[in-house]
Formats: sequence, structure tokens, C-alpha cells
Amino acid sequence: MSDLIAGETLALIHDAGVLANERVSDGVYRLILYAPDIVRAARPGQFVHLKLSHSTDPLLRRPFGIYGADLAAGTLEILYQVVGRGTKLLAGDRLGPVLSVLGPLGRGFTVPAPAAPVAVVAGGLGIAPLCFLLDELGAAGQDGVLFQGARTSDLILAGERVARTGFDRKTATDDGSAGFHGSVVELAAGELRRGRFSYVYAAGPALMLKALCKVMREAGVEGEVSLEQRMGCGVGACMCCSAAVHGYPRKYARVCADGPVFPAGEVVWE
Amino acid sequence: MSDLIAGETLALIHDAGVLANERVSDGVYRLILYAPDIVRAARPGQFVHLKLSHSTDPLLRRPFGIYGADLAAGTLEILYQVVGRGTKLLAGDRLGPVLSVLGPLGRGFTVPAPAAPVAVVAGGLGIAPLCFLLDELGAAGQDGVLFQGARTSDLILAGERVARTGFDRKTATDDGSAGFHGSVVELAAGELRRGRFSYVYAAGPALMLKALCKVMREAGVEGEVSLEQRMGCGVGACMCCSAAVHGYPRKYARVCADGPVFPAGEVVWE
Amino acid sequence: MKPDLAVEIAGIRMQNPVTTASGTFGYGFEYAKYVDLSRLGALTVKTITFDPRDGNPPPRIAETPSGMLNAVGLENPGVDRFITDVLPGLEELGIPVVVSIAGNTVEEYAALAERLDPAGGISAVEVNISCPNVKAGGIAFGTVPEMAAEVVKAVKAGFSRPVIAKLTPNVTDIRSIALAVAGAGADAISLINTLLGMSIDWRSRKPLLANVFGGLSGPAVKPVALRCVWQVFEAVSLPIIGMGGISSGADALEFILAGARAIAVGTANIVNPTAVTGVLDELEALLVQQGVRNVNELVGAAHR
Amino acid sequence: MKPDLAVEIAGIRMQNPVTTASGTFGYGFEYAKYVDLSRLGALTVKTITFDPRDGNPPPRIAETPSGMLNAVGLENPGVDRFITDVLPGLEELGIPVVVSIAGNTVEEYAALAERLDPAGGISAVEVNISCPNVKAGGIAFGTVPEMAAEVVKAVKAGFSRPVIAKLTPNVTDIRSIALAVAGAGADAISLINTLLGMSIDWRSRKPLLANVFGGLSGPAVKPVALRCVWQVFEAVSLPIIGMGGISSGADALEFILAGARAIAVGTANIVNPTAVTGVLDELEALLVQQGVRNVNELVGAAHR
Ligand SMILES: Cc1cc2nc3c(=O)[nH]c(=O)nc-3n(C[C@H](O)[C@H](O)[C@H](O)COP(=O)(O)OP(=O)(O)OC[C@H]3O[C@@H](n4cnc5c(N)ncnc54)[C@H](O)[C@@H]3O)c2cc1C
Ligand SMILES: Cc1cc2nc3c(=O)[nH]c(=O)nc-3n(C[C@H](O)[C@H](O)[C@H](O)COP(=O)(O)OP(=O)(O)OC[C@H]3O[C@@H](n4cnc5c(N)ncnc54)[C@H](O)[C@@H]3O)c2cc1C
Ligand SMILES: Cc1cc2nc3c(=O)[nH]c(=O)nc-3n(C[C@H](O)[C@H](O)[C@H](O)COP(=O)(O)O)c2cc1C
Ligand SMILES: Cc1cc2nc3c(=O)[nH]c(=O)nc-3n(C[C@H](O)[C@H](O)[C@H](O)COP(=O)(O)O)c2cc1C
Ligand code: FES
Ligand code: FES
Repeated sequence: MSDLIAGETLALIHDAGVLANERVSDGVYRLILYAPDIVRAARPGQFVHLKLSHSTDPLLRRPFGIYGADLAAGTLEILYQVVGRGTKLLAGDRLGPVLSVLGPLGRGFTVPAPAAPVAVVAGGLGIAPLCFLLDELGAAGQDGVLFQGARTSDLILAGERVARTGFDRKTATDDGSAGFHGSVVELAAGELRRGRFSYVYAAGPALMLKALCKVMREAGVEGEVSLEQRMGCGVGACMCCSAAVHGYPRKYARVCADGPVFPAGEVVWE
Repeated sequence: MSDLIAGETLALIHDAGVLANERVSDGVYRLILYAPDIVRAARPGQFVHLKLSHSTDPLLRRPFGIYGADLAAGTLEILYQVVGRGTKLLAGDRLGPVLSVLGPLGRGFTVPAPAAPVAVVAGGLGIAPLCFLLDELGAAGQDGVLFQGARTSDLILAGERVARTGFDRKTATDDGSAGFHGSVVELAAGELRRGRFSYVYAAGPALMLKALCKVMREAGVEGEVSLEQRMGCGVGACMCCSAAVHGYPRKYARVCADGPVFPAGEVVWE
Repeated sequence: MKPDLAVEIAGIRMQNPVTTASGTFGYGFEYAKYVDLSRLGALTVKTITFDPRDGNPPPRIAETPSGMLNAVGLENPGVDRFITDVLPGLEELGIPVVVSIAGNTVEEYAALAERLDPAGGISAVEVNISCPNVKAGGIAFGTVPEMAAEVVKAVKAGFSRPVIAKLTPNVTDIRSIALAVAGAGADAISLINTLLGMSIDWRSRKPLLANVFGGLSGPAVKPVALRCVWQVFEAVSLPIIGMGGISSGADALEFILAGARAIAVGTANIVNPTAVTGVLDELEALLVQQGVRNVNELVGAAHR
Repeated sequence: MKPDLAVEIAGIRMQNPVTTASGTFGYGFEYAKYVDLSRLGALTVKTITFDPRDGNPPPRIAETPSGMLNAVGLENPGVDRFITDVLPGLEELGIPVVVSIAGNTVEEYAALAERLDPAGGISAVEVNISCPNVKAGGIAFGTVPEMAAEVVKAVKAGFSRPVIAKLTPNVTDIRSIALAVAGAGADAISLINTLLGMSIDWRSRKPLLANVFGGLSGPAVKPVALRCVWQVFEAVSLPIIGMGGISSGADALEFILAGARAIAVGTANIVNPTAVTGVLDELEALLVQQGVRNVNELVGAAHR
């Protein structure tokens, strides 16, 4: 029945105070919300669905992975990039003091990992949910390596946050401005093929995940990937966020409720 | 050709800085904009057309009479009441630092008055454009009496502004909480019928203006009234703001471009 | 004083006029943690078809000014799994359940009606006739009066409780469709379904939806929906369930004044999981404010 | 590199694809102080009728989510005053002028065409067929293929320059109307006119527009308009002038990709008097950004 009834995670909807909303890099911002109840329930890989205007335009909520959840402070962190109307509003000067937050939503990463050491592979903003994962893997005493890729050095984000988790980091940039000159999948492929890691977690652009899944299959290593899809409700009802994944009663799974994290081997890439 | 081509008033569209936006009474606010070019061109009875959101909802501009225009400071003042979505946004905490202002628009009051002493009759927020008129009548050395009505004493607005013009003020409230207990038209009717005034200016709710025009006709005194109508463009092009007024090639005049101020005797009241 | 909110649609007693628009509220369960489902006037569930359907490939959704396009393509588990897995849970809610059905042939509609008829816990079926008729070259059943009537007749023949016909606004004259389904025995009319639209991504120079076309819904369509309710109210005497962009109590009231006896909340659920009870609470507050004792007094009042 | 923006619609050379939507830009003069009119690809003026028309009683406008309703009712000075008072001023602009015409009978359309034919300074007429045909019981000409064709034929017979047919989206199948007007000799197709809608004031419990119904326009209708352009582009080979909610260069580009050779800015003018040149400037900037040398390359490109 998993396709008919949403998982019994606790999810809430309420207006959260905006504590900070600051630029951290070119077109990238960090948002800190006061949302203690959501923080208490949040698991790595889950997301929150934010309403960015009080008007009917833009109409829909926007999904963002949970970057950090500070139980003591009751704060939730989001790391986001300005790409369109909604994120522009989010970064703009008319945001207002509170935001309607729906979450935590979806099924996150498996913690602790079924096996360690782990490879954590991040592309671009994919680092956001993976930071929260690193926090929890660290707390569970598991270790591994973070492979982090981006277009350019300025977008190798979250340096301090990663450092605090104690995980090793290897970086790659498309333009060679930092670390390995090339894709993060190429960077990680050698070690994956050599069987250095027992489990993989990944988030990032679809093309990167597709390439990674190919390497993982060849290397015979299992893991989980976080998918992105345009969403409506975020709660598993509207069937708008489908992605082709094996193991569901029909062809498509719902990214919002069955995912966003799926077993790497089950995702069907066109 | 007045029905086909808008009057050759100078009108501008630009983003004006919001200098102040403060509550002056229950649900009534005063907005101060920095708009020196508009101030230079503004005449009493004209209005500005404000865009209250950067989104497509609410879509249309909102018309507001010019309450004050300070040439030296380059500031334009609006006095407005919160009645619906647009004015709620205007009074809200997400307004932002600048507003798109189109104006000054329309044909205002005749200044100086064709004959004095004048009766200036204001109902509710109708006081806003009439304050600017009082400034200019005063500057032209003309005198008369302001009859000011409102629902209740809190809405007898602009006391200080009126005091500065030196005009006498007589007030009326529907609930008797200040001045004459009844309508401002009843209050003014006696003196109008006795021929105490040579000319009348009025602005306020349609029903009040209709009643006043009846009194004026009976008393044989001429004057001008400022009409309100739902508007689109504000510049005389879309034909959305019509009001039945004699003296135009067809049945309807455009409130935005032929008015908002019309000869009292020409307005057709249903 | 608490106003009387109860209404009757084709013999179904609803404790208030508020239901959910098919396809925007899943099968109800998904919203159980946000909304007390037992407060709804009725629950209208996502359209089911005879066989399971995968639906369209993604992307299936695009945002538009004050609206959204969807091209879900009627993804659903099919009538049999619906009856075994979903229906038992719905019966427990204690509110009327409306089951939306669709088919590509008249026979498919008839088969659905027959399969659902013996199942317990269904107060009415809503016939979604916006689907393409595969036998008539893909013309939607709901766009031709005779075809719409034929579907309704077939469902009436196989289903012993009330049948609601849900009309599409993508027609030249919605009154002629309403008259046709009324003549065919429909017990009530739901409207509107989505407006046919599309969206283009100028960067990729491609349609944004994999399916090219999608259905437009949300506040943007409210003026069209109100007009359809108004026209149908004047054309036929069947009770109307109005929908299209309702996201507040004031919106709901406007539909009631235009002639709707019940109203459905659709896209607003997708924006806000508590929307449907929000609309209900606001509607009740407005009626109190206006001193209305019984909501039925206002049905179609704007025509008077 | 500056892209080539010139397009040709039915033999009319436009320096760029941007024109104004009839009725939203008056006769042009009203905007002369906000916009350099000589920069437009063409000026399309407000619909004129044979006799002067008072239009509908107020209120004529209502705001809706991301849109507006209007019920102006074709207020205009009539063809004779248009020719004597307005046309001479338009000729001086040095850009193509498109005159929109409407009538309640086929004869009225024909009479308008004949009256305008000898007048100088008109590049084309745009036939607004959204009006009710008084002889056919008030059914809009544009909703029945045969009636639409008849009007176009009558105008073609009386007018020696290009004739543009402007279609209404309030039909079951816009392709059938497009095919009919193409068959009747239309030289180009404009679309869309407004969607039929209404608005209710829940406080007064009355329709907000004195006319009850009005035409919905603005960003809200963009998905419907794009869909119509897409469908008509696939159905007929005539050049298309696309409109419906265009308020940015990106919007304009989406219509071009869907199949419009020219585009018109409508409601956006009402919101912002400089909208039409704003759209033009943004469109040009987008083409530069994308390295497009000639805008004609993109017409219909999303179909490929
Ligand atoms: C589970 C999940 C987690 C995400 N986490 C993050 C994060 O931590 N940081 C971050 O910067 N971004 C994240 N994204 C992507 C983020 O949701 C989009 O960048 C954002 O919705 C774009 O909104 P916009 O209005 O600026 O863009 P527009 O392109 O104007 O948006 C138009 C519509 O498309 C949708 N859309 C556009 N891009 C995406 C996308 N990549 N994924 C889903 N919907 C999209 C929007 O939500 C909106 O409905 C995540 C997406 C998903 C699905
Ligand atoms: C020439 C002129 C001068 C005005 N001067 C003032 C002033 O100085 N102070 C002030 O408080 N108000 C003034 N008004 C009225 C003011 O324009 C409306 O109160 C305002 O538009 C309401 O907007 P809303 O979104 O809050 O209300 P809503 O009811 O949500 O607005 C919906 C639509 O109706 C229109 N509308 C509603 N009420 C009116 C109205 N009375 N007149 C015109 N359009 C209306 C809105 O502009 C909008 O398009 C003036 C109106 C006109 C025509
Ligand atoms: C995501 C989505 C899925 C829908 N699925 C269905 C459906 O399965 N059956 C149906 O009859 N209508 C379906 N509709 C249409 C709605 O029931 C409703 O008629 C329409 O959206 C207008 O109402 P709204 O503007 O409140 O959403 C769907 C609408 C949306 C947005
Ligand atoms: C106030 C107003 C008046 C209009 N008058 C006419 C008209 O006289 N003739 C016509 O063919 N279309 C008329 N239209 C329709 C527009 O030309 C255009 O087809 C429609 O508004 C869609 O474009 P938009 O969304 O950009 O406004 C009018 C639209 C508005 C908003
Ligand atoms: S977004 Fe609605 S089901 Fe996933
Ligand atoms: S508002 Fe457009 S003509 Fe007056």
C-alpha cells in the first residue's frame, strides 16, 4: 500500500520566523528559520516545502533539502541557489518576517549506513542535504569521504560545515578552479571501482546522478540517491512529482513521498 | 476631440522612494513618496496610479488622489484607507523601499475658483484631494469654508493640514461623535441654499456627491465634484473607467482622463 | 448564531457544502495528518479507471501566473485495487464519499459503474467526461452533448446511487452539455474541470510538460469557473458542485451566490494542505458575520 | 550582434514582431507620451463599429488573480469619426496601422470594410469576430466555423489589403475556426481574444460588472493562449499574431516558439504604459543573449 498512503512521518505546517537569510556565495544564500517542532522530526535527506509569497503568484511551494537542523537552537537551515522567480523572491528584500513551512517531508537517507566506509557524492547544491547526513553519520561514528563537485570553486559550498563533521573532502570543479579538473563522478570513480567504499550517498543534478549510478553498478556498490522533480503538494497526493523507479506498483514513484531518496539501483534513467 | 486624445498634461512613470508610510487613524495611513518631477507637475484633484506589487497579483494599479505636494522637499503625500487587497498590501510590512508611480493623471479642480467664497465639501477620504485644493486656494487668496463629514470622529482626518490652510472647518459625523450629527450634505445645505457660497468643490462617496449635487441644483450654485471609478490604465486608453456625464460625444466620460473632476451639473446620477 | 451549513446534493446529505476536487486530495489519507477529514461535507477522491494507469511521463506540473498546469494523466491503481485497498479506509470516515471515474469508451464507464455498484461506502460517482473518447478519434466525451449524454446514461444504468456529471469548460457552450447530461439522468453537475493550456520553456525551446498540453487550474481560472456555474444554474435545475480556484471562504461564497449548492477545493490543497478546512472555517465565519442562518438561502442569490 | 527583428505578416513588413492588442492601447495617442510609437512593429487600434457605440454601463472592469475582466462593450466613435479624426494622426507615425472592426451582422462587417478601403494609412484590418451575431440569436460569429468564414469572406470582398481574423478562445476546437477563416481567405490569424468570465462581489451579492459577464485577459490566460497558438500553428499555415498575457520579453519569446510570427501586448499596457516597448527591448536582449540572428528562425521552433 505504500503507493496509496503516505508514510507515517510526522509533518507540520506552520509559519516560521526568518532568523537569517544571508548571501554565502555568488547567487547562493543560507536561510535560517526558527522551527523547533520541524527540527525535532527532521531526518537527513528530507525536505521542507516553502511558500514564498502571500499572493497567488507565484502560487506553488518550493522544495528545499534540509541543510542543518539544530535541536538546541530550534533552527532549521536551508542552503539555496537563486535560479528562478521563487528563489529570487526568497533572496529578495520583500520576504517578510515569517515563512510558511511544510515539513519535514519525504523519506530521507538510511542512517546509520548499512555498511561503512561510505562515499558521499555531492554535485552543486546537492551538498545541502548531504551536510545534514554527514552530521548524523558522524554522530553514528561512521566514516568515509565526501566527494564534492561544482561548476567553479566559488560553488564548492559549505566548507566550514563539512570541516566540522570531520569527514575528508575531495573536490572537483568543471573549470578546474579548485581540486580535480572535471566531474565529481570521474573523481570518485577510481576509488569506487577499487572497492574502497561499502556504501554511497549522492545528491546533485540528474545527469551527474545518472553517471554515478552507472559507475556504482559497474563497481557493484550499493547506495542511495536524492532526486529532484517539479512538485505540487509535496505530501504524496497530487501525483505531479513522478520519477520512474523500480519496485513500485506502477511505473512511477512519487519523489515527494516515496523519495526524494531512492535506492540507486532502482532508479530508471532515460 | 477631447474624447479621443488625452489632455496634454505632463505625466510620468517612475519608481519613487517610500519616505514614510504611517498610520494616522483607524485603518487610515499617510504615505510620503519622493517624486520631485511628479510634484512639480501636480495640480489639486489629480491623482497618481500606484503599482502595489512586483507580482502579477494583484495585477492592476490603484488610483489615489494627491493629498499634498511639497515642491521644496520633492515629496508627494497620499492619504489612504485600507479597504481591500491592494490597500492592505500598501499598509503592510512587505511593501519594499520603492513604488512604481504613474502620474499626475487626470483633470483636477479649477484653481483659482471662478468665484469666491467657496464651500469645500469632503466626505470620508474625499478630504485627501481637497486638502491639496485648500492649499492652492489659500495661496490664491481665496476663502471659504470646509464642510467635512465622516462616519465617526476618528475619521475626521487631516486636522492639522486643514488648520494650516486657514480655512474654517465645520464637521459632521454619522454617529454624532464629533460636530453635527448627520451627513455633511445636510450640514452644508442650509448655507448653500442661503446663497452664502459662490462656488462648491466636493469629493467623497458617490451617494454623498449625488445628494450634494441635488442641493446645489436647487440652490442654483455651481461647482465641481471628483468622481471615483474602478480603473484600468489611468491614461484614457482602455475605456474601463466610464461615468455618465453630459457634454461628451457619447454617453460616458472617462473618469481617469476627462475627470476625475467634473462640473457638478453635468454628472448623470442614476 | 451558528449558521446551518448542511446541504443536500442529489439526495446526499452533506454536513456542509465543502468537498475536495478530484485528483487534488489523493484518496484522503494523504491529508489525514493535516486535516480532520470527518469535518468535510464530502470527500471526492482521485479519478479511477478500470485498469491501473501509469499516467504521463514527467514533468507533469508547471506553475503559471496564479495557476498551475497538470498532466498527471489519470495515474491510478485501477478499480479493483481501489475497492480492496482504499475503500474500506474511506468508509470509516463517516462522511459521504464520491468516487470519480473515467474511461476511454462508453463500455469502460459502464463497467466501472457496475463494478462499483455493489461496493459499500460510496455515496455517489462523479463521471469525469474530460477524457478523450478513443472510438470517436480522441474527442473528449464532455465536449459533445450527445456523447456526454451517452456516458451518463451508461453509468446511470449500472449504478444505483446518485450520478454526478463533471463538465469541462473547454467548450463553446457549457449550457448545451449541462442540458444533455440533465436529460440523460444526471443527479447533479460538477464544474469546472481544468482549462486546456500549455507552457513553454524559452531556454530549452520546448514545452515544459512532457505531455505538451496540461490542465490549467487554480485562482487564475476562477472567473471562468464562476461564469460556467452562473450559466449552468440558469440552464438546468440540477444541484451544482462548483469549483475552480477556490482558496478562501469568500471564494466559496462567490460560487454559492453564482448558483453552486456545494463547492470543491482543488489546487488550494496542493498549495496548502489545510486549505479545505480553512475554506470551511472562513465560509462559516463569513456567514456568521453576515447574519445568514442557512447557507441554502444564498444558493444562486446573485441571480436575484 | 543586433538580431534581425523584422517579420512579415501577410505581406505587411513589420520592423519587429511587437504590436498592440486591440482595445488595450486606445488609438495610440494616449500612450504617445510614454512610448515612442514609431518603434512598434505595428499599431493595432481599438475596435471600431459602423455607428458610434456608447458601450456598457459601469463598472466595466474587475481585477482577478493575475488577470482582469473587462466589459467595455466596444465603446467607440464609429467609423466615420475614426476616419476623419483619428486616422490622419496615425498615418504620420510611419508604422503599419491595423484597424480592428466589428459588427452585429455580416452586412455591417462588409460596410465597414468598404468604408475603410478607400481611406489611406491602413495596412490591414483585423476582424474581431467575438461579437454576437444578432441575426443568429446572439451566437458569437467566432464560435461557429461557417459564420466566421462568412464574415471573413464579406470583409475580403470589400477590402483590398490584408485581412486578419481574430479568434476567440471560447470554443471547443479553435483549429476548426482557424481552418474555416483560412479557407475563407484570411491573410493572417490573431489570437486570442478574451476568455468569457465573471466576478461576484460577495458583500453586495451581485455580479461585479454591470454587464455580468466580461472578458478575462492578462497573465492568467497565458497558458490557454499559448495552447491556442500551438494548435493553430499545427492546423493552418497562415502567419499568427499571438497574444494573451504577454508582459515580458520571455513571454513574447514563448509565443514565438509556439508558432506566432508577431505578438501583441494587451493588458500589460493597462498595468504599465511603457509595457509594449519594454517587451520589445527585453525580447531583443534575450535574442542577443541566445545568439539568435533572425527572429524568424524561432517561429514555431518548439514544435521541432
Ligand atoms: C527534494 C528537493 C530538494 C531540493 N533541495 C534544494 C536545496 O537544498 N537547495 C536548492 O537550492 N535547491 C533545492 N532544490 C531545487 C529547488 O526546489 C529549485 O531550485 C526551486 O524550486 C526553484 O524555484 P524557482 O522559483 O527559483 O525556479 P523556477 O524555475 O522559476 O520555478 C518554476 C517551478 O519549477 C520548479 N522547479 C524548478 N527547478 C526545480 C528543481 N530543480 N527541482 C524541483 N522543482 C523545480 C519550482 O519549484 C516551481 O514550481 C530541491 C528540489 C527538490 C525536489
Ligand atoms: C481618482 C481617484 C482618487 C482616489 N483617491 C483616494 C484617496 O485619496 N484615498 C483613498 O483611500 N482612496 C482613494 N481612492 C479609492 C482607492 O482607489 C480605492 O480605495 C482602492 O483602489 C482600493 O483598492 P483595494 O485593492 O484596497 O480594494 P479592492 O476592493 O480589493 O480592489 C479591487 C479593485 O477595485 C478597485 N476599487 C475598489 N474600490 C475603488 C474605489 N473606491 N475607486 C476606484 N477603484 C476602486 C481597485 O482599484 C481594484 O482594481 C480614489 C479613487 C479614485 C478613482
Ligand atoms: C493535480 C491535479 C489533478 C487532477 N486530477 C483530476 C482527476 O483525476 N479527475 C478530475 O475529474 N479532475 C481532476 N483535476 C481537476 C480538479 O478536480 C478541478 O476540477 C480543477 O482543478 C479546478 O479546480 P481548482 O482550480 O480548485 O483546482 C485535477 C486537478 C489537478 C490540479
Ligand atoms: C480593456 C480591454 C479592451 C479590449 N478591447 C478589445 C477590442 O476592442 N477588440 C478586440 O479585438 N479585442 C479587445 N480586447 C482583447 C485584447 O485585444 C486581447 O485579445 C486580450 O486582452 C488578450 O491579450 P492580453 O492578455 O495581453 O490582454 C480588449 C482587452 C482589454 C483588456
Ligand atoms: S508533489 Fe504531490 S504527489 Fe508529490
Ligand atoms: S482607466 Fe483606462 S480609460 Fe480610464
